[in-house]
Amino acid sequence: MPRFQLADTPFDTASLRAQLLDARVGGYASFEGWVRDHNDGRVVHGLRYESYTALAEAEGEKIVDEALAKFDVLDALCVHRVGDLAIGELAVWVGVSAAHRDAAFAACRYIIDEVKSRVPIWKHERYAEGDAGWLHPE
Amino acid sequence: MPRFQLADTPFDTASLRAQLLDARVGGYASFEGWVRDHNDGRVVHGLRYESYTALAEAEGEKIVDEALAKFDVLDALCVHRVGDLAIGELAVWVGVSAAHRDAAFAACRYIIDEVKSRVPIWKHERYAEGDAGWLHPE
Amino acid sequence: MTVRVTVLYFASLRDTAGMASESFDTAAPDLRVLYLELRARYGFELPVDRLRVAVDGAFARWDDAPRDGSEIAFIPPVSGG
Amino acid sequence: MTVRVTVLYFASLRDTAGMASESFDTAAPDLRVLYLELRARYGFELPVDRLRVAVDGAFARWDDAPRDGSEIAFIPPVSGG
Repeated sequence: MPRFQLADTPFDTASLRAQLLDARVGGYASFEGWVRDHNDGRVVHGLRYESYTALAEAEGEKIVDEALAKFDVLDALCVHRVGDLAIGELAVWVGVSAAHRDAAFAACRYIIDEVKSRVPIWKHERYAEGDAGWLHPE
Repeated sequence: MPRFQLADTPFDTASLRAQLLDARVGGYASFEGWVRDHNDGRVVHGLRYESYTALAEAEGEKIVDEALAKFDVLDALCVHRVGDLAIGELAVWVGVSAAHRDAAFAACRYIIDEVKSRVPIWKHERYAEGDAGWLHPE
Repeated sequence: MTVRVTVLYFASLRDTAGMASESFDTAAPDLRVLYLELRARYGFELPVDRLRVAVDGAFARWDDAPRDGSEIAFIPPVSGG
Repeated sequence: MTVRVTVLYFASLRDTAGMASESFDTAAPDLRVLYLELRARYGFELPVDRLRVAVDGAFARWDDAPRDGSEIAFIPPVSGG
């Protein structure tokens, strides 16, 4: 089963977390990114994520594999939403299990940082003023 | 409502997480400590946490307040189990919401580190060989 | 020599091009020149150094030559998470 | 001068003392001496420098004098989490 997935509908984090837990786990770190009601000082009404699916899945899987190789963790999973999202909806989830917390935190942080910088997913925000636009950060 | 709590029975993390979410949240970091089946090379069959309740609650609350003051976060909660726990049970949970992930991770890490080093809770482990003992780390 | 390629457009590139993909014959010697030609045609704002390029679902190099039958994607700066 | 105090024992201190708390009169001039007296009586393994001390539910200093009617706890190294 892939450790990185794109989801075009809301997904359940409890069952993802349950997949990571076994008797060797001492520390479990997770991160969730939620759709905020503002960005760069502008009021956001909602957004859409678009992906280049084949490459996003391959690059996301590569990132999770890197984390498993770099850090002393037991397992890790990441899911990223695509499609239309409302304020407050879950956009991305990362979960990491490890014997100890240092490695769990480090791997969790690595995965979200790399996903945000490398995986071909783009955010399209709709603003209160009625305009909208793609985010292509410098 | 207190932001640090002791729980003498299993507790639900989903409702704790729900308390932290609002439209301003962009990043949510959480950490969970689970009872492992081994510690320092010995096979563990179960454990018990004992606390000095009044001081543990006061010190835990102080730690969460420190995290809210030190880091640019929106809110934070922490719950620690006491009493008898089986392998795989949740021992401690920390959740932090923030506009951005840097602060969410930093505050989450701060809280679990300080709770482990300062809150008067003691772990009593039962080993496969039949003996048991209190952990008083150097 | 020309080869037939399919180019995928994402995010602002798709909005500007007005389509998600197109197939055409190109004589561009490498992927950099191919992008520059498309940029001139459609008026893409993003310069080459802010994009990455992928071929058949894997990241590629700008000086790779377009291969016949390949699927080429120009990847604008990403903003997931 | 003696004062009446209640002492709470936790974790290994409780196992060694064989009780969770006791109340007694003490003439100890400070909390350090009080612990040393109890250590001599029960044979606690932990030296003062590995403990913290609390009075009435708040951390205190070893050179504080025991107060009449107070509840004193010697805090072994903690192991929560």
